[in-house]
Amino acid sequence: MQIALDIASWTLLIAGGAFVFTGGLGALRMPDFYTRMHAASLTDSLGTILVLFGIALQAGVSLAALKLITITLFLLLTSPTAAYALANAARLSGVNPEHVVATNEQR
Amino acid sequence: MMPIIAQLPILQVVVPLMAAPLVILLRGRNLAWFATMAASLFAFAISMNLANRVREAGPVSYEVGSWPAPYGIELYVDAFSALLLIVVSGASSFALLIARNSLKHEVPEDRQHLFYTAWLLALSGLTGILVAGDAFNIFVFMEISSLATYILIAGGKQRQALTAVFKYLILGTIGATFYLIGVGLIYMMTGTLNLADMAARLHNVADLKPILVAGGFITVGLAIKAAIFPLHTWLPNAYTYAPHAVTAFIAACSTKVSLYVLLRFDFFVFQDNLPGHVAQFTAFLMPLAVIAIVLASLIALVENDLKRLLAFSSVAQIGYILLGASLVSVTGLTAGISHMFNHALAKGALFFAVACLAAGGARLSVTGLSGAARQMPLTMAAFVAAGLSLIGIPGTAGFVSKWYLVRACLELGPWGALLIAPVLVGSLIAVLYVWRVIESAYFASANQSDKLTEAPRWMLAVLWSVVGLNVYFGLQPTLPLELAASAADTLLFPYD
Amino acid sequence: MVVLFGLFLLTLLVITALGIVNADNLFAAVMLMGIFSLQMAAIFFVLDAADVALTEAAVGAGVATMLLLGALALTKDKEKRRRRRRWPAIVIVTVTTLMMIYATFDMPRLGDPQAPVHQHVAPWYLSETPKVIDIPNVVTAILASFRGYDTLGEVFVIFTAGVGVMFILANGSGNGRRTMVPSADSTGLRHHLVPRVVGRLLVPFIVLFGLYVQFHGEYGPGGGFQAGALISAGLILYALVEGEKEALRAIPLSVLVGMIAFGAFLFGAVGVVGMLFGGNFLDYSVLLSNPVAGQHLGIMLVELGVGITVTGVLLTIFHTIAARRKDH
Amino acid sequence: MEFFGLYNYWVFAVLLMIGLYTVMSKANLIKKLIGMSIFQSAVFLLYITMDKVEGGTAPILKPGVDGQIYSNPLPQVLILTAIVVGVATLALGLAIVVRISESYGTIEEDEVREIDRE
Repeated sequence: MQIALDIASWTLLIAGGAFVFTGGLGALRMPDFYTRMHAASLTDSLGTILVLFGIALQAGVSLAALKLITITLFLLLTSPTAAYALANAARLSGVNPEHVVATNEQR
Repeated sequence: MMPIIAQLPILQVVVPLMAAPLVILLRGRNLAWFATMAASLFAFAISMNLANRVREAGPVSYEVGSWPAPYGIELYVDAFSALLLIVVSGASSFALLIARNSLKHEVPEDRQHLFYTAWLLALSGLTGILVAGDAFNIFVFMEISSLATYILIAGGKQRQALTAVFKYLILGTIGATFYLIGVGLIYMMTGTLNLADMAARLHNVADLKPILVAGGFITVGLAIKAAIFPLHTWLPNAYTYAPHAVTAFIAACSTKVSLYVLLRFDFFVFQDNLPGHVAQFTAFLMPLAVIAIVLASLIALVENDLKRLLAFSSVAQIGYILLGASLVSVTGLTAGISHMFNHALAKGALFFAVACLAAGGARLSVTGLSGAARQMPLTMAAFVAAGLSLIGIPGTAGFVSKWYLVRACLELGPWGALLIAPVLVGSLIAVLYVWRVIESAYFASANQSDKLTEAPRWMLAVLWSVVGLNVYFGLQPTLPLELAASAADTLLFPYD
Repeated sequence: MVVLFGLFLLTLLVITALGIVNADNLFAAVMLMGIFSLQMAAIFFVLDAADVALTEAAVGAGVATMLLLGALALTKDKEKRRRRRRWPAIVIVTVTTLMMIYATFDMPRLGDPQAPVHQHVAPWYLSETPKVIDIPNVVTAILASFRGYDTLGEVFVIFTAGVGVMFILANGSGNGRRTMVPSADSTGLRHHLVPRVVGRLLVPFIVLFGLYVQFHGEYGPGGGFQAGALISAGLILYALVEGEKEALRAIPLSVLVGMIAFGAFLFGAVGVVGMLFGGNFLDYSVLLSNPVAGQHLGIMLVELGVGITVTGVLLTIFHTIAARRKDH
Repeated sequence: MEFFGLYNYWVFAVLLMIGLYTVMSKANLIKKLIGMSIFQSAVFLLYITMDKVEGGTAPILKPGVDGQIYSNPLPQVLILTAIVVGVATLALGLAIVVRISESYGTIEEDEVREIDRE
């Protein structure tokens, strides 16, 4: 039973790590603000939650696991909102996506 | 009920400290001023009482929270801190008397209660440093007094006050952080923060590298806070653009408290523990003191702005104090410490005179003062008397410490004679720049454009009482000299 | 294990610091400063300093970033790139760095149990706390009781910062008695629907967590400062989401100034009461008949005073900066 | 093993100097304040590196377990104070920078000096 738990948590941790890495890579490589922000928000929401679940499995049934679950819920609520607020603020302050599309054709 | 006498060291700090949250709530006409004045006078009474107890019963120590010394925080008041406690609380009380009138057109009415809260915090910060016997506690109260002093200086009317206080904030914080690094390195090697305990445990680690670097950091950090010569660049602007009452208060005591911490660390903690300690003083700090005396006085000579002139003269006077301390002899230290007291009196009186001149509408520059003596005879007469005390004319407070300084130099033999030169040159230049003001005020023709009126009677009374003190302590200097001598004794021979 | 973590995080820290120095866009520098503080908090946690990690995260990353952003909102956030002769700064910096590196060779290694720091004062604290104060978190015991005088000084440092910001930034126009009435358009993020809904949902939980940290200080990492930072962060989120007018209606400025004064006064008063009961200043054992219970009461009251003052000061600073924005 | 033991102190020295360099060479007043807070954060690192004991945990006493090694609590208490002092200085500095920016119109040190000289 313990081994199964360990394997599960390790797979979750590695998956979470992979998502965080791809998010970071995406934020670096994407051409303009919105695509980059999309990649970064991917890290926030999915990557962190997988890692947290992985650790919760490690901790087994205990107060620590409960705390980790509540942190995950908190993150589930806040990171998408933050991404939304950021995009909305960017949109209001005049960063418009059409402009970028045009330059792609010329390349 | 523990006898109140035993609680004096902590009351010295707690009274102004606890008054601050009350004063912030008082928005009445000058209710805030009365509360601040009461707290400052109470602190002055406590410091006089403490000085008597220290004179009779020797150093007083007090354990905060009744925890034994190296584990809890210990307060330690000896002759040196008692003397400076009198200087700090006295300067605060007199400057508050002047502030009552001079602040009317400098700080808007609706923010005066905040100004007086900051004043109380500065006072409790300075007294907190003086009674503290714990290295980290000194850092905490140093931060309180520095932050409060930045607020007081930022109260100045002109916009240059803001740039001046920003520079002072940056340099002051770097100085305090250097001090913190020095204390951290010593704590790393000795494991304790209590000054007495630290001095005892420093023997077996004294020659290790971190202790030497810690000594360097503490000396440089406190040199910035005490405006010792190359690191004094923040002082002229800070004194010039601060409100007049604030300039008088910080000129009289704030740099001297940092000098107190430097001397406390160098003599009490590093005394015979650090190899080559004497060399550190003579080789490193004495040349700085000599340059400070000569160069700062020369700059003061060519300065036109009156407050900036007095600010540079303060840098020179700090050079005198440091010169006295760097002779590492009982007379030298007595001269240095008593000069802290006497310079506070002389420079305080001068800045009070400046406040009176400003209240009378005079333009605060040497050229602007031309002919001011005819319209403001009493203020200018007090300015001249205070100037004499600054120069050190016999019969005034300034003379006493300069006389001891010369005697200390003579004790050093042939080398000492060489040191008398800068002392005399400094005093000579002081005569010149005070003369420049006198000449412009008394003999130059008054330009009809500005109509000067004599300063309000209340401010003149305070000004003349401080000038009177100058003369009194010139003729009858037993109190400061006795405290300075026993302070020098405890610093040089702390263990017997 | 600790060394490996430390190595990786510390190198990251230096890289972030270099990033901050070279960032021309001040907004980017402030964000990097937040990341710098969080890495600092991670390092502190790896080095077994749980309380300090919580404080560095809450106060260092949260409050400092909020202050910097507030200041940037009122000034320009572009730094002028210029060529300046930099060699004097570089010379001084390299000389001091070499002096520092020279000093590190006699220093005890990381985690060396024989280091003098662990021999003299620390063991006494670890052995005495269960007997005299009997609370699990030794850091809070030292902070509030053994070295309570330091913390009193610290509360008055925060108090001075509050007084300073109010004094320097209080707009001269209105007279101080009238609370600063924010102008009409202070509607916060009204038209941002999603953040408003989520914000309104989260604010109570943040404040609840802040209160938990406040009263949990004796048993685990926590205490007045962290709690103050958390509660004020929650209320500032409320102000951002609902708008200045609502926030000032919820906690008017006069109440905030009252909180600042009350918190600092409470801390001092506990000390003075100890003095009246015959002990020295800040001696909690005399507060109650049973000394250990007295210590508990003293520490709890003192931490409460700290929490109230820190919350009051941080909210006042935020409202002063926000009000300032409307006038200019 | 020599290198790892002292790495913390070297990072402390480097961060200290990055902060000092920023304060000295950057003209923007807010960048100076940021440099100053890096300078102060370096000192926190110096103190907290002292408190680690090999195999020790955070100084929260667990009643049951005895023979548990704890890290040194004292530097943590000192640094709690230092962090608050750092933020208080930052708040005051920023308030002054805001006033300077309003009365001078700029927060670049040399431009402010020019305006003063007129």
